[in-house]
Amino acid sequence: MSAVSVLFRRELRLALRQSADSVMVIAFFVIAVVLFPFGVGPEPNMLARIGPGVIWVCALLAAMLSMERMFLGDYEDGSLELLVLSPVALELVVCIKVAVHWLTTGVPLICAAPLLFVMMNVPEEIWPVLLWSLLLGTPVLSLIGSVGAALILGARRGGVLLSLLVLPLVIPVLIFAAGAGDAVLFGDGAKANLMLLGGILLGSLALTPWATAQAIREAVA
Amino acid sequence: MSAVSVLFRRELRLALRQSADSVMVIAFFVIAVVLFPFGVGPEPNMLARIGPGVIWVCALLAAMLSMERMFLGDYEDGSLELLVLSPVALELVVCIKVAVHWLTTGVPLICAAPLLFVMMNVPEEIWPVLLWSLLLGTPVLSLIGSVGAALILGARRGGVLLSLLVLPLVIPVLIFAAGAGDAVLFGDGAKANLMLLGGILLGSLALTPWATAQAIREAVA
Amino acid sequence: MLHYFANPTRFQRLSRRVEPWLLAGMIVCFAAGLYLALFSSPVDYQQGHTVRIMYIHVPAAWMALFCYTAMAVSAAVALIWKHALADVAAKATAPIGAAFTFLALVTGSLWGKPMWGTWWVWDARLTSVLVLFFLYLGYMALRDAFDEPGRGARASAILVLVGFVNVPIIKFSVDWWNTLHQPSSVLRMQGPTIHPDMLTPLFLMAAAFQLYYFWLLLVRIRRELMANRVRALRHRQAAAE
Amino acid sequence: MAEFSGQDIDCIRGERRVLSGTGFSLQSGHALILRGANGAGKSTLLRLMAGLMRPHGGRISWDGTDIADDPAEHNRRIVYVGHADAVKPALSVIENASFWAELAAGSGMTASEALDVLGISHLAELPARYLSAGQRRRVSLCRALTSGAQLWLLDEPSTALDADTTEALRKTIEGHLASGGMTAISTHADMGLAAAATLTLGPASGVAA
Amino acid sequence: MAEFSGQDIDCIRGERRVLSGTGFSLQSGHALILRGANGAGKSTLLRLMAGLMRPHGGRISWDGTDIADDPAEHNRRIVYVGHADAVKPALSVIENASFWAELAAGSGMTASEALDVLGISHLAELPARYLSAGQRRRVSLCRALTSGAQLWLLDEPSTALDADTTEALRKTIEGHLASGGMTAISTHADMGLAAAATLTLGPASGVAA
Ligand code: HEM
Ligand SMILES: Nc1ncnc2c1ncn2[C@@H]1O[C@H](COP(=O)(O)OP(=O)(O)OP(=O)(O)O)[C@@H](O)[C@H]1O
Ligand SMILES: Nc1ncnc2c1ncn2[C@@H]1O[C@H](COP(=O)(O)OP(=O)(O)OP(=O)(O)O)[C@@H](O)[C@H]1O
Ligand SMILES: [Mg+2]
Ligand SMILES: [Mg+2]
Repeated sequence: MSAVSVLFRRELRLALRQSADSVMVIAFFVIAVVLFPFGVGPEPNMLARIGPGVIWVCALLAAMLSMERMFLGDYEDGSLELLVLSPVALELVVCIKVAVHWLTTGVPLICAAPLLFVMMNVPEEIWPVLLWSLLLGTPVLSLIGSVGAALILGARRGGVLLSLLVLPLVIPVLIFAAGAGDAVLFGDGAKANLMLLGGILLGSLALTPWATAQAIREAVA
Repeated sequence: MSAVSVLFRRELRLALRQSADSVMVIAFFVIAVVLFPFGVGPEPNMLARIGPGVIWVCALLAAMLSMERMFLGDYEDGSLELLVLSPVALELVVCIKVAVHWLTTGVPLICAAPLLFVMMNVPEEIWPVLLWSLLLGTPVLSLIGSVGAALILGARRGGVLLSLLVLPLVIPVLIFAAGAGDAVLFGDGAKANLMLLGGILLGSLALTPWATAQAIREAVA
Repeated sequence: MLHYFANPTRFQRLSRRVEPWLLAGMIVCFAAGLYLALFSSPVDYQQGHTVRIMYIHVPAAWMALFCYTAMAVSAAVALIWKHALADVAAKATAPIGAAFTFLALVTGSLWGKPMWGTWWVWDARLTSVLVLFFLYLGYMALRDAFDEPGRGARASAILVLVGFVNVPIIKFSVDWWNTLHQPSSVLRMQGPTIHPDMLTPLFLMAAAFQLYYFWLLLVRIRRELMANRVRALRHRQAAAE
Repeated sequence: MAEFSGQDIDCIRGERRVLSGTGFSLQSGHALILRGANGAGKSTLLRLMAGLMRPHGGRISWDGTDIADDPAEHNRRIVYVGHADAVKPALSVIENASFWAELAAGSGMTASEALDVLGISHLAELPARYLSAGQRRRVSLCRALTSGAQLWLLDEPSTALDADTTEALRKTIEGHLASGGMTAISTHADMGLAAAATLTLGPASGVAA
Repeated sequence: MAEFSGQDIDCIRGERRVLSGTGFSLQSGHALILRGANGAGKSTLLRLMAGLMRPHGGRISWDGTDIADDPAEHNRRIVYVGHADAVKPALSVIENASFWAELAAGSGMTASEALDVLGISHLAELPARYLSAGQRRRVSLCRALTSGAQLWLLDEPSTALDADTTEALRKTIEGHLASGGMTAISTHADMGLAAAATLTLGPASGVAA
């Protein structure tokens, strides 16, 4: 059977069996969002106002938390250098790992989002746009995150360093994604924002795997 | 020289050597907070309104990120079981580790806070109260976090599970701490909130080390 | 006393004898309670028929708190006296409690729509119940995050005890932060303040929920003990090989 | 003249019985060599001796009193060197070694003396990150030398060590025994210690005296 | 009749010169044993041979062409078993073994055959988390058996293995050589392979032919 599918099934099995399990990611996402009403107080219209932004920021942080382990486990137990030595192209390995990461974190986040829309009583008319923005945005998080996750290999206390490297890179995503909601509310449609998000997605799809693969080669040398 | 000071200096050295953790915690804290204006839009008075809450939530998440590693490194390389076997009482070891964690994450957070007050233009009159709340609250985060960090040792899913365990427990801290600011603004002073925070601090100081030590004993058995 | 029931076989015999009675009592209470609640209890002058949600919501909410308390107690017993049965009880209680909490949340928000015009408000009690729900989830997640069952048991027991601080917060949140939600009007020092025609069905439903809990608990514990016995057998085989 | 002994020890790990009815006894000045196939239970027995785990059956006692009665006391008597070398990559070799030495605050040799004995004093200032497998192993062995503990529990100590270092280690252990210490060592390659009883573990664990 | 060789290899790790002017040459059917004190550079040389690192001086070539020219091609020729056993605690033994087997998609034996050869087929369904040191080591050695690669690079393969398993491993390697394979093995305990040249590394690395 093809090496790709072998790798894919292994990654998926590992993701579901050990590392940041999807249920956990949702839980963190929800809890993090829930923290804000505690922090900023419960007025509904204010929550509605900040809702999309908060939800997006928390989605970002949730993805971040699970990102650190994307390569760390394989690096520490020596699997990563063996994957580098494997006949499969490293770029392909990276793509598979990113895909699995998105499936096990991004997708659950998207599924959990509507619940949070209710809790932060986000106006119904912008729900679809926000969901679209998540659908286009979360893969970008996984892609850009993979670069960071590869760069921190070896550096201890990865988690925080990772956030440092990745957060600035994903700020544009955040702006366009969270902006999409307002765009709808204030008349001018969100098409532009979503187009831009799509563009970013394609761009990072084209670039990040190479950067990540290179970073990994450096790490195991 | 006393075992305590030996242990303390070692922990501190490790914390500081491992690629300047504290710097990174601050950086994450700052970046996470800075994300909000992007996420929710830049109106000054809105920011001022949500400022304290956002700052506190981000402080909490920043502390969380650095929490998982509190015992993980020692657990994986076998140091933890040796510390259990060491003549020093395990509760004491825990206290030292927590203290170092607070010194290397909590204190930097507090130092960075004023900068963020300016960014989120938080009204000056509540700065002192918020700083006090951070001063009383962040140690609680480290203490409660230590329990979670010890509980997840050897668990299949690390960081995110930790958040799921710890975040619900620290919500009261968040309520009272972030509430302190409003309490001042809306006339009735923040004394009550700070007193409560102090109470929580003392309570967790008294209880958590035992819980953590017990969890560690279970982990290395 | 505790040690008397600790013996699994004795426990099994006992529980087999008790279960039918619990079941019967539950059915009776449900029948009576539901009848009174749905038909013979007065309609609230301002809430209309939605008030009937109360007969599910309130008992469910009480059970949510009760189950966590029960869990904490058995966890403590399990940790301190190394009580196998207590541990099993805690494990068996968790999902039931989570279910009740979820029920309270759902019925509550169903009730909230007509009453407060929204499914969800960030009211102290509502959110603290939500937190309680997360605590249940955390317990169950931690419990099965280990390969060695024993590890999960002890770790999660510690977690329950630490998390117990939340229960009083929920109970009294309404009095501490004045919020939309009802203050305690039944379980209070000064005695209940709501109409007896509502009180009777309420208590009947509460009793029904309680009985349901205990019945389910016994059943689940027995199943767990069976599983443990099977495991023990496997050990002996492993030793024999 | 202390005596360390265990009677019909049972141990279950991960749902599976690892030790059943194992026993041993060890007097000061003597060594106990644990042999047995992979998975026979050597490391498990050493962890039990160290008090890291409690046996599910039987008892382990020092001079007749169960070690579980006073763990703190037992901790002062023993030093345990397991498969996992507690070496911090971020700390230098000497920092790694002296931390455990000072923590134990025992009557053993100083950290730098231990480095000398194990022939890595020239690496003292090097970050442990840069060590080779055997060099790491030596650093973790320093713990035994510096602890001054009476009972050394060594799990495959000669792993990854070259011939000269293995010899140096043997000499050190002999010295420890000569000065009235005792040791339990799990190994696959015989270290050729004098005054050593061998306990062979396996499906049917025997008893050594 | 392939030939794998290196000429005056220099390597610097962590600002320190580890290898200087080292050379070797290896024909199919032959084994190269790397000896040397701890820190002599055995693992480093093996990593260079695997292409994980590039030498700072000199060249490593297969049938005369530098392995750096076509890494993908070289990866198909070799299998590397290092100090770090890439064993996932969460996966069962058989899952661990068969993953690498299927990934290499080589002509080697199947995962379950390899488990048989190394005598851990009874643990196949066990999560690797529960393995003892030697059992883990055996799982990682499965990679070599299943890879079907021509050149086996083994870093202290017999670490933590009991006598029987070491013997089984020796036989397997002999078989690999007999079928025209080649291997480079770093070790401290002589494995007694026939057709083995020894390269002793050290402060002054020599040349073996
Ligand atoms: C998701 C939303 C809600 C949650 C999580 C919730 C939670 C709770 C809890 C925990 C209790 C038990 C209090 C105690 O034992 O002292 C309770 C009781 C009660 N709730 Fe709710 N509630 C919700 C919504 C509502 C709504 C919308 C109403 C109607 C306006 C309501 C009316 C009541 C009443 C009348 C009681 C009985 C109070 C007493 O007599 O003790 N609840 N609720
Ligand atoms: N953490 C664990 N959880 C569950 N079972 C374990 C664990 N560690 C080891 N085992 C099992 O216990 C048995 C004994 O393990 P142990 O490590 O004591 O063997 P050993 O004699 O040290 O073997 P080796 O020579 O390979 O070190 C093994 O069969 C192993 O499967
Ligand atoms: N990651 C690294 N970074 C820098 N220097 C290193 C690194 N790993 C090893 N070294 C140094 O390179 C030298 C050779 O290391 P190597 O691991 O090749 O030795 P070795 O022959 O395998 O020893 P051993 O028998 O202990 O495995 C050692 O002196 C070590 O200090
Ligand atoms: Mg062992
Ligand atoms: Mg080596």
